Amino acid sequence: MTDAIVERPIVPTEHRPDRAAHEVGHKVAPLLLTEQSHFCPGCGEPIAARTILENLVELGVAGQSVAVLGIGCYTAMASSFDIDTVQALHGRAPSVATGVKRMKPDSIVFTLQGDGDMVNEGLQEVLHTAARGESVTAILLNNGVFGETGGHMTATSVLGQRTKNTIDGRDAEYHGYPIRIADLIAQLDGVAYVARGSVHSPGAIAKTKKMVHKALQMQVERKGFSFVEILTMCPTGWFIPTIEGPQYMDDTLGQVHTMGELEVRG
Amino acid sequence: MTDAIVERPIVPTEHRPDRAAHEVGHKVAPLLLTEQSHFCPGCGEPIAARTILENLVELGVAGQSVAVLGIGCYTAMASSFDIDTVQALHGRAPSVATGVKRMKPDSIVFTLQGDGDMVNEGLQEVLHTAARGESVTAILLNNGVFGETGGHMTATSVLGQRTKNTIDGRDAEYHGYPIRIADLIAQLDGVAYVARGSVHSPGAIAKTKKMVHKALQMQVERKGFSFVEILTMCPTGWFIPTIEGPQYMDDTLGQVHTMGELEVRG
Amino acid sequence: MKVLTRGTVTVDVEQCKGCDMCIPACPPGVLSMSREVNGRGYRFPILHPGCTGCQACQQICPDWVFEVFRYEEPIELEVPES
Amino acid sequence: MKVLTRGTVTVDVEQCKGCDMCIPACPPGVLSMSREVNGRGYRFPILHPGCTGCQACQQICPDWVFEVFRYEEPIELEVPES
Amino acid sequence: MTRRLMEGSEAIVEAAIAAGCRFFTGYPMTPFTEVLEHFSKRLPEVGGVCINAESELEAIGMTWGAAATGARAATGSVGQGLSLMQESIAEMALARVPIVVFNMSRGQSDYFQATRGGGHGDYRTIVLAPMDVSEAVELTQLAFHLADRWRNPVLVYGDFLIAHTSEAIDVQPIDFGPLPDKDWGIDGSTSGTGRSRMITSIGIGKAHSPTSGIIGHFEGIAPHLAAMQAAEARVETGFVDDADHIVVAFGTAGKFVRYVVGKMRADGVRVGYVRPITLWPFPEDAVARASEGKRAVMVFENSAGQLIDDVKISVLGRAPVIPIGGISTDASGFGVGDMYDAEVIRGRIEAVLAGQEVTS
Amino acid sequence: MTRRLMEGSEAIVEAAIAAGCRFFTGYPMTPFTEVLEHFSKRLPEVGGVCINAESELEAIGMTWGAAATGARAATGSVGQGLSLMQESIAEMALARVPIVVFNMSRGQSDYFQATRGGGHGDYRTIVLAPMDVSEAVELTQLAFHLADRWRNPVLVYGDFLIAHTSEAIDVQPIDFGPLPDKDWGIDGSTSGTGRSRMITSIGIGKAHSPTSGIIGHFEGIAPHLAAMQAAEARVETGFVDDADHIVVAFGTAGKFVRYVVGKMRADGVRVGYVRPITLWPFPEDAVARASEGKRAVMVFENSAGQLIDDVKISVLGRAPVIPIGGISTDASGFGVGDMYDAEVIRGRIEAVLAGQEVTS
Amino acid sequence: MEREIGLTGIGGQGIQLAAQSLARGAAHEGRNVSLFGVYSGSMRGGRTDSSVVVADGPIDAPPLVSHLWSVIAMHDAFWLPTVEGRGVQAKLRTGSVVLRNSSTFDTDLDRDRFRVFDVAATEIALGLGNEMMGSMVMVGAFAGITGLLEVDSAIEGMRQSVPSHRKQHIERNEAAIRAGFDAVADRVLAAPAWSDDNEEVRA
Amino acid sequence: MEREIGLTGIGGQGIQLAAQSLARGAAHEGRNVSLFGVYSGSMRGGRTDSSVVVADGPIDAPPLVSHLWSVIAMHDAFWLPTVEGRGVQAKLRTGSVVLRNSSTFDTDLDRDRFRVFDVAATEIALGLGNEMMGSMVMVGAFAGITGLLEVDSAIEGMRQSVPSHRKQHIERNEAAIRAGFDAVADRVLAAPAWSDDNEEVRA
Ligand SMILES: Cc1ncc(C[n+]2csc(CCOP(=O)(O)OP(=O)(O)O)c2C)c(N)n1
Ligand SMILES: Cc1ncc(C[n+]2csc(CCOP(=O)(O)OP(=O)(O)O)c2C)c(N)n1
Ligand code: SF4
Ligand code: SF4
Ligand code: SF4
Ligand code: SF4
Ligand code: SF4
Ligand code: SF4
Ligand SMILES: [Mg+2]
Ligand SMILES: [Mg+2]
Repeated sequence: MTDAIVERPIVPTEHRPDRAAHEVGHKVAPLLLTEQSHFCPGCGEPIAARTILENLVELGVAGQSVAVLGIGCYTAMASSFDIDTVQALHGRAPSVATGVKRMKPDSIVFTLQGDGDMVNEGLQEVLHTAARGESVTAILLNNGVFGETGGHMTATSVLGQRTKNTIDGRDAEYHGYPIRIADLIAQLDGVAYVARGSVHSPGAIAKTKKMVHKALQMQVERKGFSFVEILTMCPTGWFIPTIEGPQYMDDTLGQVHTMGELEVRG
Repeated sequence: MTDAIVERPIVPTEHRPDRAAHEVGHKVAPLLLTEQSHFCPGCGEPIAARTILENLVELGVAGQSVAVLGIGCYTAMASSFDIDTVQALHGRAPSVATGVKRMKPDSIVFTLQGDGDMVNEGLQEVLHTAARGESVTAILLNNGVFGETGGHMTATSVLGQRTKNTIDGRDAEYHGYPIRIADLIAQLDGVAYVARGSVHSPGAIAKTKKMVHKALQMQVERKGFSFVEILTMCPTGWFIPTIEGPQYMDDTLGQVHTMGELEVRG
Repeated sequence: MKVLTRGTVTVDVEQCKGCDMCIPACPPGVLSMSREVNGRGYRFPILHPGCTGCQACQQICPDWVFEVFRYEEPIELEVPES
Repeated sequence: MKVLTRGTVTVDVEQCKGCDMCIPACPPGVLSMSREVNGRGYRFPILHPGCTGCQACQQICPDWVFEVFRYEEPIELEVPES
Repeated sequence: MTRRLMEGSEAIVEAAIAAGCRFFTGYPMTPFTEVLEHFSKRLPEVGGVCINAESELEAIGMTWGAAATGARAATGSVGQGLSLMQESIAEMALARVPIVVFNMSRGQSDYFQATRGGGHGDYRTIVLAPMDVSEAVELTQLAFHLADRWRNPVLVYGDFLIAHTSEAIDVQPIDFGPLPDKDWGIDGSTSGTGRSRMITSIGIGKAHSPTSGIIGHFEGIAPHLAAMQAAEARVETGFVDDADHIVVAFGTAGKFVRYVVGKMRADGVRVGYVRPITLWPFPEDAVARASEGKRAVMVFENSAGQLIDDVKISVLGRAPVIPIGGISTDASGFGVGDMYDAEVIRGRIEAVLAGQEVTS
Repeated sequence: MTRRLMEGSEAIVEAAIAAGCRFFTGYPMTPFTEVLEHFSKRLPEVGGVCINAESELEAIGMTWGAAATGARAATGSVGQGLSLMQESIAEMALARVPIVVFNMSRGQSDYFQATRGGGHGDYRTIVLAPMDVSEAVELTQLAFHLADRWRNPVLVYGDFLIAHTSEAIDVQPIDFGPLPDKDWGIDGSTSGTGRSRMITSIGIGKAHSPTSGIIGHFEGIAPHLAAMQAAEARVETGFVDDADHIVVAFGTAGKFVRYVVGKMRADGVRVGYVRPITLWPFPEDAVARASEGKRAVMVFENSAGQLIDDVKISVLGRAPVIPIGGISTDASGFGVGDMYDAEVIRGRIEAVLAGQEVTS
Repeated sequence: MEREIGLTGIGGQGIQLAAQSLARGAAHEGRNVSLFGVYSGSMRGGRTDSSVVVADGPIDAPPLVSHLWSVIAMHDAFWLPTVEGRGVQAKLRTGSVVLRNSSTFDTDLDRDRFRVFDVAATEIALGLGNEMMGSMVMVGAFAGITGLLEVDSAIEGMRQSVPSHRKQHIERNEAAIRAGFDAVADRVLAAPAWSDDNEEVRA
Repeated sequence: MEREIGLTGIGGQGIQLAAQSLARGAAHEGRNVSLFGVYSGSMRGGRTDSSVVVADGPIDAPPLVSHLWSVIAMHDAFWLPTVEGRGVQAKLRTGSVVLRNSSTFDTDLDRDRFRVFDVAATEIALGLGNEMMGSMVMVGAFAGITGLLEVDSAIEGMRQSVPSHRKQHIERNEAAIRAGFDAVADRVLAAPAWSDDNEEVRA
């Protein structure tokens, strides 16, 4: 943002353009029941949600999709997603998803969990579900904190990260090391697809959307467990101004939880 | 065993030799309060226990050692080990060990757990403890079954393995894939030492003993979390004659959970 | 000076939470934050000439504020020399 | 035939659970299983000439049955030609 | 099927399958293990699914998911395993997810956990306590029915004795009458239609069908509990009307007491028994009525004293309430102690009749 | 330390530290989070350890290990988290591991879980229920004392109100008298001496010091519970002697009732109150005495009806027992509902005095 | 005399810090104080409430009060009864003092029943360069209008309340409090807290 | 008439299969049967007990009986009272029939009180090539000595009881049962189950 820009004239933005123009993309992500979003300013979670919702529509599986939500800020999406939903307890979504999928093998079941939910409380759940090769897709929104409770350290917080209960930064000696969950899951035999994306820039968002696409596609093709980790900004839990979110993410979480595809079953 | 041997004369074995001879090794493993062992014939767990007990003595740390036991057949060792012991619940030993170690930093704390205990019920515990770099040693007795409950499938049972509830053999499609736990743990930043041994032959036992030595040494030097997985025979849970135990292990578990050192922090 | 403008956006001012993230995300840098606040007390983005209709703002906005359009024919908008 | 015998073992018959594992573990193959059973109904190992005192049996035995000795001087024990 | 000698755990599995249970999962623990083994053999044969869950926590989660689709689903465990499931059981009650949980308990000292809910918050599970294998076959089927009727978890409180006793059994499906449609089941088919569904314990609804909110959700619990309580109490009584003393006992202990009281009656002793079949709702009225004018109400239970609370709440001072049970287990901790002996029990009842103190 | 405005959660932490607590661990959940935050700041300052546990299950396990060394150790949670800990709490009671658990509960509907034990088997935890921040400071310290005295887990039953209310507080260590040596603590030093020690819930001993075995271990529970019960019941009563009606309430609800009854007395209404401070052991005798000759015993609790069971068991028919509470929460489910209002409560009490029905 | 002050808003509006500033400020002046806050860790726009009781004698009332002498109203999301509760307004009496953030509080108020003071807190904060400091502005305005505490005490209360990892905000918080105080210069002690005619505040 | 048969031993001795063979065998002959077994999954030498009630009418007694008409005693670990329980002997009455595996059961028995029959079951099994089949031998001996059921019924009971993954053992089990039966050829019906003079069995 250069200061110069604010000197320029203002283009009216209240109404659709009166000139010949076509709309590109939707304003609101598809499959939403409300435009309201109960997230903090600058939160990365709704951005990540859009990548999932758009893919469900584009893959043509929206009408058979089941969401199993963990407990974290994203839980607020339960009411707004126009998707059959089972709200799981904290950490338990992969098992709940397993139960749904086994009874309804034709449904497309995905979990939406945070790092606190998946890598803390429910680490075992996701690993066992992956090793079992369960035909579900797990999506992790990793912001390196418990956003919902106010920004505490999770098992993915990176060394040096300042959180509510590691106020001088996460110290390996006292608090241990972060877990790179996608790397762990990629080690397991039951998995078909593992990737890690981010939503801190338009480019990263586009890549992430493709990852989610592939993961869901694997489920459609019944190739096994698929997993996408998405790094999301949490300015509230990081105690930084919203504008610094993307860069902070790149400098901290992004350095440890590096983006890319880790496992793609042919 | 050739049939010929039985034709040969018998050497008396009731008493110490009357000729000049020196004893090599102890009959009973050190640090035991009783010679009785409540294990099935052909069980590998007492063999593994010997490798630990001998190392504690040889490292000179016996007098500061604390054992934290999981729940499985090896739980029976709680009464016979002459070692301060906290009996943990099924799966919870790594956390209990953490509590002990943090309050008594000069003690040498090790867990003794089975595959059911560690890789099923308590998978999350051991991974978090390892990632935390907790200065404890975890020892896994992996026999690929819940021995104690009668030989059911665990998260380490290999494909095709016949267990009480996978009577036609573990099938990837229905029962999922085995977890190679040592490989997973070796991925984590907090770990100082990870190795996998076995007790199915005298040679393997000797190697395993060295691994346990190194693991405990890492704890003495406060280098982080150390871990040794030991493959043990469970003829009862494998539904095979005791004599076939070692070979069966080599042919099944040993092919998936391969032996060797996976991580050695310098 | 004329600025080539391939697209435009609408801004749903009341939806905005003033996070500022769209500002640096806009490749041609044609968004700036308002001086006033909306009904919830948040500042919101203002568009200046030069939008390419690239959707970057839309994609990164957590609050579904933008609708993006591409003109059938690019237009030129007048801006003062800076 | 004389068999060189460097060591010997004692067998705590009542401790044995008859698992047979010591038999193949003995490198020179000088152990065999008894025909009788002990007080708990298990057969147990019997030693024949040729022990090397290598401790293999002791290490693999889950029931602490063996004590192993090495002779200061190896001895030769007589066995019939097989 | 014709009569066949079956262990209790096998009979329970056959009964569950007869009741339409098509999903089961669990983690081994004696004597629940045996139930799991039979399910893992039988369910695939009838087109159902049995998962060897990696732990009890995962078992209860999978059951939640399966039941959320509307399928009849069950799990279970013992002691420690049941405790681990309490979080989910409590929340499934809130989320109105009907499941059946088998507690093949060791002894009777999970009574509090079963009837008060070991989990957090205000919820109750219906608890059915069979006294033997035959009754377990009936109550297992009833459990699935009641779970669906009330959209509430139902617990079957078995024990080691029921699991490990074999009797000649012929399992036949029982018709308990019609049930409401399971139109709340989740399968993805309403996604994207604007009528998508949600199963949740936290009281929020889809934006298109606002619920009463969290406050309303929680306030709605009390009437739901009251309705179950009014409708579902079940009890067996024997010889109570002209008895001077009565003995209250449930489950296997109830079977012993029933047998002993029968023998004592045959010998002319005026004693009666009350055997709660549902532990929750507790048959308060039946116990209250039976206690009217009695010289004492004895409570025989294999625990330090849990059932006795409900007996006191029912009797409300009408007669003295005297414990004649106690903790009794075997060396494996399976809860099959020496107290489970008709002669021992008779001795304790007679001691009370004789005005002596009973020490367990 | 001088008086300082402190939030309840901070005051609790200061009290715990004053009582010698040197190990704490937990997993965030409002309003327990605040307790954890203060511990994580304060314990390192006093040479203690605070671990950000990865989950509640791991928190309770770590606490077990720390307490097994003889250190004063504590953990806690809320709702779901507490439920997850029930397996361990039950078994720690059996293993005689003294710990303190803070349940910063949402409302009062964990009463059953707290007093009956949400876990399996026969065990009880002593439960201390402060009514406000000042009392929390005292009872937190008492909790550590009682845990060591009885080698039994002790639960402090707080709530959102106590956690989030700030008062000016001066935390001073309280001396509750001498305690037995903790010679059972494990530190490795007796290993290899033939006198090594063991902490276990499963009733087996070291081979060199045979215990009473599993049977003896379990049978020993009943006398242990009876001893705690006889010694530790605590209660506050007010205006009961000449009252026509009494109201029973605990914790924050008790604070409201005490305040309201005081106001009503000032207005000449003959009403009294009983406030159990220990929920287990329940002050049965005090409630029984207070109920003698009363026209009604009211129970005010923020739940569907849990405390009322213990009141009934105490009153045993001496007077009618009337619930005047109910489930009352706010929109976040924190259990701070509109019922917590002096005027609302007074209205309900007056309705009973007037012979009207109370609907919550 | 006891004065009950309610603060209501949505997450992120700094309600809790404002309440603490008032409470610690009043305590600093030797008053007895009890403070209760409804908040959870996150800032996702949910309800955040607080109530402060300030008294010149001991406080024996429970922290949740039946009535409010005054309320600082940052947002109207939880003002009227909803499915989420009976709303803040229900706790007011005739004559209660309402400080209304006119920038973000829309609902109509019964100005006959309540003593309503409009303060454009968010706009004032915006003028100071941070629109998120509206509740600090309100603290200053409250001190000015009610005199419940001195504005310097409020600033001292704020200083004591800012958590260690946010110390860098102290300066600008102080500026906001002062700006709020200045903004009501024309209404100083318009609703004096410690005067007796408040006893007119009635149900 | 009801006959209660106890079986006692240590894990790995095949107690449960023996009990099931008797129970299913008796059921095969049209008797009413109730069977109760104490076992856990593993075979670590712990207690394993079983009791079988066989009756010619309906059984209304609970499965844990106060007294045993007869007991098959494979090992004496749990025979007398210990810290682990009051022991099996406590359930016997004067005249109870005890089949004792003389190979592994050491404790002295009161041969005046009980009708004791020694069977060297483990040795007989060893002769058949598998020392672990002693309890099958005992089943055959029990059929011979008591006539509670025909030996062929016992074999049928065994067949029905062997789990599917152990079917390969049926042949040798049958051989063991027959060998047990043959071993007591000299004592056939020495303690007949269904004769009335058993009513002498008394406390
Ligand atoms: C068993 C249990 N423990 C704790 C909580 C409290 N809790 C709610 S959300 C949350 C953190 C969620 O973190 P994460 O999954 O990373 O989601 P985020 O809020 O960061 O999006 C916690 C600890 C809970 N709901 N259940
Ligand atoms: C929470 C809980 N669930 C189940 C059990 C039952 N249980 C006891 S031991 C055991 C299996 C142990 O397996 P493993 O750790 O592999 O040891 P092994 O017996 O094979 O040596 C199980 C499931 C238990 N004790 N606690
Ligand atoms: S706390 Fe963090 S994750 Fe939660 S809504 Fe706010 S920014 Fe998003
Ligand atoms: S069941 Fe297996 S692990 Fe357990 S004692 Fe027997 S052989 Fe060993
Ligand atoms: S569409 Fe692209 S160019 Fe136009 S405002 Fe948005 S980000 Fe900027
Ligand atoms: S990204 Fe969206 S919410 Fe954030 S400032 Fe831009 S328009 Fe507003
Ligand atoms: S010591 Fe070695 S050679 Fe001797 S018997 Fe043992 S294994 Fe065989
Ligand atoms: S290994 Fe040991 S127990 Fe096994 S047969 Fe040999 S001596 Fe006996
Ligand atoms: Mg997170
Ligand atoms: Mg195992």
